[in-house]
Amino acid sequence: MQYYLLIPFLPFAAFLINILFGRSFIKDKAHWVAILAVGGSWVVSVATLVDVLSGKTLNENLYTWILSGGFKVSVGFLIDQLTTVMLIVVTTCSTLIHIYSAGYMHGDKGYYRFFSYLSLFTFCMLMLVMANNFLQLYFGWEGVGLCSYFLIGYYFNKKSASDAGKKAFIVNRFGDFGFGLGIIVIFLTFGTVYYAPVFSQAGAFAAKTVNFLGYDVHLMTLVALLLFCGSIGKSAQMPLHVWLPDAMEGPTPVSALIHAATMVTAGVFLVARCNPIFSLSETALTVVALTGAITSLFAATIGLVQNDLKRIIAYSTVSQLGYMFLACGVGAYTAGIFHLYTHAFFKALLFLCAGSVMHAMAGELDIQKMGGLKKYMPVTYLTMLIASFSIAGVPGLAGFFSKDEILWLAYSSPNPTGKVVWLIGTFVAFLTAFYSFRLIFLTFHGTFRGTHEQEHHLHESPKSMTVPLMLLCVGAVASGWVGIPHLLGGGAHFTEFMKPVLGHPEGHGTHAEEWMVMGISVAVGFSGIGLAYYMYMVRKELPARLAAQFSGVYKVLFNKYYVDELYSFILIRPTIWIAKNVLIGITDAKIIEAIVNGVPAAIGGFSSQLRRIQTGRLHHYATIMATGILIIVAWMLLR
Amino acid sequence: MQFLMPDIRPLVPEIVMTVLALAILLADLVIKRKETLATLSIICVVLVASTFSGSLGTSFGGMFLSDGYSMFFKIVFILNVILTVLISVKYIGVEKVNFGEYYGLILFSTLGMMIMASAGDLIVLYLGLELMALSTYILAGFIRHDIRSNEAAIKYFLLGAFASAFLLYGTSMIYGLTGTTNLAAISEYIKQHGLTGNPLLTLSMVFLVIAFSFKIAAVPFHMWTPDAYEGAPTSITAFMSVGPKAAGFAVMGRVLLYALYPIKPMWTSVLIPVAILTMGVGNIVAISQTNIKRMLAYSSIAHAGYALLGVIAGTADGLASMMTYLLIYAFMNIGAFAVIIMLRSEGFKGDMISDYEGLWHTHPGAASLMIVFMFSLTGIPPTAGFMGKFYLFASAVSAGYMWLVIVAVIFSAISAYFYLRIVMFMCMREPRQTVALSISPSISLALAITLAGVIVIGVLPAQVVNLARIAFP
Amino acid sequence: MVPLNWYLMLSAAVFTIGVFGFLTRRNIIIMFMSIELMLNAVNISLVSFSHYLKDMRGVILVFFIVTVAAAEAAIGLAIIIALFRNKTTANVDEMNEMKG
Amino acid sequence: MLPKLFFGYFAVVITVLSLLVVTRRNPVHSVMWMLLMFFNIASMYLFLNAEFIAAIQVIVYAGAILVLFLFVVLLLNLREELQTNRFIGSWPAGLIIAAALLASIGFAVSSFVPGFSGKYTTGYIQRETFTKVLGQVLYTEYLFPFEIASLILLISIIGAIVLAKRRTRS
Amino acid sequence: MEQVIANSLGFPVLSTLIFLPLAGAVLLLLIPRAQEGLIKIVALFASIAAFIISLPLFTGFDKSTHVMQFVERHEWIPAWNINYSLGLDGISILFVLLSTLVTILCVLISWNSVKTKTKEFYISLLIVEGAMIGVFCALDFFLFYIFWEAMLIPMYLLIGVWGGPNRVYAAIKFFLFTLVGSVLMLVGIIVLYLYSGRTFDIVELSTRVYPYQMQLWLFWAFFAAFAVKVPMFPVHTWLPDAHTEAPTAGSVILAAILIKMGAYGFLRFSLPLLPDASKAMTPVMLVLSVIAIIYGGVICLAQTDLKRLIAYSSVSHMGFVTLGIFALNMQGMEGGILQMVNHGIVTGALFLSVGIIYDRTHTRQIADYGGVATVMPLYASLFIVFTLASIGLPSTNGFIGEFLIILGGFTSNQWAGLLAATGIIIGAGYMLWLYQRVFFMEPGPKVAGLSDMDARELITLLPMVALIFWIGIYPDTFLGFMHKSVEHLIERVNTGGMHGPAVARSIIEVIK
Repeated sequence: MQYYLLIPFLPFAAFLINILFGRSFIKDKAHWVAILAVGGSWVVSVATLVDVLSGKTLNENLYTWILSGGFKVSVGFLIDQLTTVMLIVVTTCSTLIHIYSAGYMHGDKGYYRFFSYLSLFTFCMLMLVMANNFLQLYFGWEGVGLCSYFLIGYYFNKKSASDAGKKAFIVNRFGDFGFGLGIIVIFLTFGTVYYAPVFSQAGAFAAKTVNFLGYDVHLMTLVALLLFCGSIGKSAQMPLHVWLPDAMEGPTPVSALIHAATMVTAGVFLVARCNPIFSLSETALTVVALTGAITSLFAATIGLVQNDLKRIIAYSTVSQLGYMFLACGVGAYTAGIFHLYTHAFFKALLFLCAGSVMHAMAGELDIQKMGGLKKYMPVTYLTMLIASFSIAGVPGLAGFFSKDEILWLAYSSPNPTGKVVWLIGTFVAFLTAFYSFRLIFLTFHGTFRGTHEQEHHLHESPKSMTVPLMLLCVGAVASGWVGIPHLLGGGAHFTEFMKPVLGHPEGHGTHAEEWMVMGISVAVGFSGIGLAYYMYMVRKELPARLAAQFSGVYKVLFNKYYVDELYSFILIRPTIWIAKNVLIGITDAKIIEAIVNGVPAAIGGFSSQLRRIQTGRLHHYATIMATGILIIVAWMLLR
Repeated sequence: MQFLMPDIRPLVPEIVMTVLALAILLADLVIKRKETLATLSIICVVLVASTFSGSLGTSFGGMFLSDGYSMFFKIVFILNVILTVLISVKYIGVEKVNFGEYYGLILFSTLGMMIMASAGDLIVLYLGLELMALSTYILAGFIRHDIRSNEAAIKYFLLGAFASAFLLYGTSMIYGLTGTTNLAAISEYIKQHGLTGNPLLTLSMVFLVIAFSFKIAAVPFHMWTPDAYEGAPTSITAFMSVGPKAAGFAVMGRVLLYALYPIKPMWTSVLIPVAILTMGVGNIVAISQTNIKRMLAYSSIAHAGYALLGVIAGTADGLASMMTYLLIYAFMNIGAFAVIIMLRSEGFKGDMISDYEGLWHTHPGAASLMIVFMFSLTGIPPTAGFMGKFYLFASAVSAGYMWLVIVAVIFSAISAYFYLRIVMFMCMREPRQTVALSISPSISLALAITLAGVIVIGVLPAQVVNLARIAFP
Repeated sequence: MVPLNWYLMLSAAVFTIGVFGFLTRRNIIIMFMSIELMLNAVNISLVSFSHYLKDMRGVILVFFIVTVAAAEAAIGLAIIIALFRNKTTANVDEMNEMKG
Repeated sequence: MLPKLFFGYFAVVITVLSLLVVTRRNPVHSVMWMLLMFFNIASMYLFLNAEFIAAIQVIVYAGAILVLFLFVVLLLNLREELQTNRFIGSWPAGLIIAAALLASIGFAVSSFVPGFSGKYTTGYIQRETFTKVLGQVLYTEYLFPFEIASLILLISIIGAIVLAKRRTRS
Repeated sequence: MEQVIANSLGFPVLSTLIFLPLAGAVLLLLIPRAQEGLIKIVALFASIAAFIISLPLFTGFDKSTHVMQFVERHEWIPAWNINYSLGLDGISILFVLLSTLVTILCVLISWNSVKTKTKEFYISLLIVEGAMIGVFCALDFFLFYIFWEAMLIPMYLLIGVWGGPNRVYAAIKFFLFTLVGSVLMLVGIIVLYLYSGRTFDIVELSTRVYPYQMQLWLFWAFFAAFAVKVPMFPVHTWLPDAHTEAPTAGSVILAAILIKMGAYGFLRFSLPLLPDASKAMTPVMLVLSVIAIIYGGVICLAQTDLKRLIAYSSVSHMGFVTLGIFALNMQGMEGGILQMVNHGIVTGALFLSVGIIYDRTHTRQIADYGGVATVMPLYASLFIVFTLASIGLPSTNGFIGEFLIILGGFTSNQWAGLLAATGIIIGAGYMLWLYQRVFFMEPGPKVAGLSDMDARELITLLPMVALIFWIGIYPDTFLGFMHKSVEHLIERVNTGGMHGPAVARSIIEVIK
């Protein structure tokens, strides 16, 4: 089953070819290279899936990467159920988005650059999910971060774009700081960083406490939380979520692939991957659950009032990611991954549709300036509508099944936080439905509110873009069907499939409760849609009134709770101020340099004083000589 | 009563020197081209040097000791003469003092040094010292028409006479206390009659040390040095900065480690503060100098301070290191003066540091040589200066003067500042006026010799070190 | 019989008087003469030493000292004369062309 | 008793004269006082039966050196010399230093212990006559220093000529 | 097992490496200064030849032992028992290779940028190379000191003559700073020499046992020299000036090789000779290192001068190195050594790159740049590689080094590891900000119409790129050299032991 190596290295090859020969030779043919490569690795992934379905898994090392004393780590690959799911998600989305981009980016001057980055990203993402040890995971982790840096800042002539890229990278570094320490602690605990031995031995350390920075802490909690720091950064959870909305500066396919379908879900993947560790720490799980819940609520509320097409979807992404963590937090890793898997499709779809809209609107993103687009771009409208239904949790669609499973498992989990997060989750489901359809209605319904030339320019996107939309749409509809719960007579195949890796939490609850939970979630979904319809189709003046009435709340929400401002106020500005005024201004200049230059200056001054003794007058010379003699004589005689 | 002829073999070099010096004085009357005299005097000293081998031994009942110690110093003196004469040839012409006596006096002064180095008796020591000193006074004032030269001479002379009065007083007291003037006998007597604590002996020791310190220009008896060095003809400055200094060290080593060794604690406790002061004042005052001759005067004071470490150490290694250092110092210092002299030409004094601005751009060769000498004076490897310093410091530490050595290295680090300043002026400033170098074959030869000395000793010091070590059993 | 120390005291006195003169007199020639005083002081002690120690070295040294003194005088005065040629003063404190 | 008296006389006179030498305003007077002082020293040498030294003290010192001084003194214009004050401004410093030096030397001298005594007893010298003895020692033991002394005189001549003789450079 | 392995290459490879550049310098001396072209060619060939000669070291090195290899030994100054002895072990070999490589690049990068006194420039450059190699090869403490100091002279000229506007100040500062440190080390060396019965042989010295008190004194004496060169926190201020004012080649040499000597000194002398003192002083060193990491990093955030920023980043990165070394465990120390090489490559490359653009714009102010990526895409793409390597992105060399260091540091002291890790965040901050300000956004007036790199410049940078990824992806090639030597060193440090108070007493006589 060696062919699995093709999965990551085909895209890598594509990257090399494009980056080296793109500018001079390949130019606008770049997409062929990329699409073929990624498509190839999709094919191989499917083949792998087949293998894994037939029960084959694989864990082997390629070569020793770092060896130093007791520390040994290889470049190695682990292919099991979890990996395969991720492979499918990544390669599928990647392939479709590559195709989409071929149309979307057509004629851009950095065409080859775009595709090489995209392929590089795919490579890194695949390395991430296929790693069999933490360090290689970290490699992919940082790699995808880098690619997102490149792709967010793709239009680097725009300051905002380059800012956003930088921001994304640095914010992630904060998370990775913890992640890295986590890896180190793991090594110091287990003496290795390979998954297999670590997870198998984890149980032995369940009760162990260690001294960390002078405090005795529960080892597994420590490890889990350190790793979770990484997830927080990568998956844009509170308080490190700030980079994701800005990341929308990147081209839309990028937002779709990286900031919706794949990269941002790596955090969830990490938690799921490390479930043996997380499961050993009640505290850690609670933290994960609450973080997820709060983030999803928080993001959803912001999403209510934004007007930027992509940012709304971005916040919904943040919120959905929170959902996944919520799931993991209550021990429902399967549900988390399931949601990850379905979410990938409908969220990517949403973004691509948004992209298609932008394409039509010539880059316009303000939904207040849109409206009534459905007659110009039916395909986009339809697909986006379906995606929104899916995210709103309309029964039968992908989103419904995953969301429902999460809510049910949260509700039924023994964990006391379960009920709390279930409540939050349900409420968020309502909000999600609301803002998703606010988006739909404002964009596609009603009358066009843009300028005339925009109106003339409106058109449906080319095939290369719409075809992927339709394909993803299929996903958005059907991807959930692999996980239909027993309650609805389904086989819950997904859960079964994942069991070997993620185990399965037994829901303590009656069918009645399960029905109730499902019912509530469906209800809130529809009520959300209804409310949106009421506010934006029936009483169009209502939103403005509300905004005016609760202007305080509105401002806070509209300005994303001022988190960015907070950071720049407590973190960035002080640091630079200190650097300028304390370190350079005082320590270096006033203290060290003062000494460094002061001593020679003092000596020099002393010198020019001392030389005045040499008056040139013979008598003074004689006197000094005689005095010297006298002093020496006296001293020698008196001692 | 019978008159027994003493064994004169040990004196052959001195005798040859005397005869040839007189011959040159006479030759001055017939020879009109004074350059010939220069050649002659070089031949003369080379002849003298050739007689060194096999002149080992003592004579006149221990008044005259011709041992490895004196031999090493004599080599330094001979070297000093050769280099001085080489750099003088063109220069004294420029200064319009192209008289034959110049060479004669240099030779006589050197003869005085040689006698000092070999003196085994305080009387001989005194006379040798006066012979050297008097000739040097004359040479210092050799440019009669230059007020600065006169002034240099008068200051040097009066203070020198003052100092030698103290030397005499000390000598007389020692004579009175021991009833002898023979160095070996003195130490014998002190040991036997337990004079070590005697205040009068201490006093006379102090007076002797003072006189020697004056010759080696140690603080606070250095006051004459800057003025004399600045005012004297540059070639003579070079001569003075090496010869009399070395001679002073020779007698100091001889007297303190032969005659007065029994009271070593006494004289070390005099010399240590003197050494620190010498290094300190020399290095620090040199920083703020504007005249390069004057700067080198202070630098030579500082170097006397370093060399004193060797005497203070008072071990065989100590003296050997002191001797090695003086030899090395001869090379690097006269080298520097050779470069200075090249800048002196009709109507251009060229002894201000500012005259060196951009020299590296106008005359790379000369400047590069200066750079080498400056770094050697600083003591940066792979130049000889470093080897010398290392040997001094090593022997001082092994004699147990760690802290003194730390002081010394700090000062030598400070000294880097003003030596680098010259380099900086030459390399990192733009030339202001175009300086015409007065290059002559003789001076080129001098530079070649000094450079070779600085580099070769810097890279392969083994031979020199051995020579110095065997010199002092 | 006069104790030797008396002679030594005398010589010390003369010596320091010489020192005093050298340190304080303006006139260069008198400074020079003070040095001669110091030499004479030394001579006194030397002569008395060799008298009391029944040894000739002292007087021998005196003999040489006198010789050297003569030579010194000749050279010193020559230098002074050379100086007068360029600068007619015997006041040493006016000789500070070089300082610092 | 008598020698003590004589010594006392010489001591007083010599000290006073030397003080006069260094304190007179007029250089000529100083020279004169010095002359007188040399005679006293010479005669004191006689009491230490060193008649030859006494002789050269008179002949060389008084006769040669002082005359030389006198010549030079007469070279400079005394008038100007008589206007300016004789001491430098800070003469008390010199006085203090000299006094302190005297004190310390005196202290040191007080601890004098004579070294070993040689064979030239007073009797022997009186028998052989001082000059002869001196000559013998000088030309046998001290031949070498004697030669050096001759060279010193030689260079002093050269030096005097080089520095003092008016000449057009060859 | 014998102490050393004699040179088996059939020719005295290390001597050749040291003296070939010097010979080149002499050859240059003979060429009339008019023929600049010829001078450059000769210099280039000399450096390339040195590099080629150094390759056999790479292949012929026996990784299975810690003892010195390629050893040459001749009597030099028998009177002082000083020998001319050279040799390499796993710690030093990489730096020799790095030196020979970097010199080539320096010659290339100066090709057009040095216009005045070309001849002297290349002479100085070659002398520096010889001295650098000597420092890393010397097995005799005295010889080491000779090379160590000898380097100052040409370096002083390189900075002072061909440097920027404030070059003189920088040059003198550099010289005096280093000299003051070195002379104190000299005293230390002398004491060591006398105590050990007059030997300078490093291999032998590092097997002796020295009394603890003496070790402490010597440690600080050596510290004075090494910490200044590294440079560690309180004595770092010469570096920004020197780096900023030096010509490109000078900065590259400084960054790539010269400041490594300090850390190398710690490894070669402080640790093996003074194991107990080093152990005792570890806390101090760790604190200083951490301060350097954060201090240097934060200061970079406020820099407006391109070279100055990179200079301060060197302070930060060298903080990592010292941290790793004084973690006193395998990971830390190997990480430290590797990081020395990495920093040499990366910062060297960064200075080369800065030189490339400085030749075009003649400004170092970051504010004057912006939008360079638009006009010089190739340059931009190489520069980002160096940037990423400098912020330690996995698959670049920086990651391997920094990860191992933090791992080691965390092992020996959790706070040290933790705080050091923050340095990585800060690093990302200032480097990416720098990159943004220089390369992104719309081209400014000074930048518009710049030509992209030419072949020569490309060739200068490519080796660095290759090395960055080589070390990043397959570091074993380089780590492999170190294992044995580092193991041995750590063992020495741990079993240093302070036996024999008797000796301790005797040393008191030696010192005071």
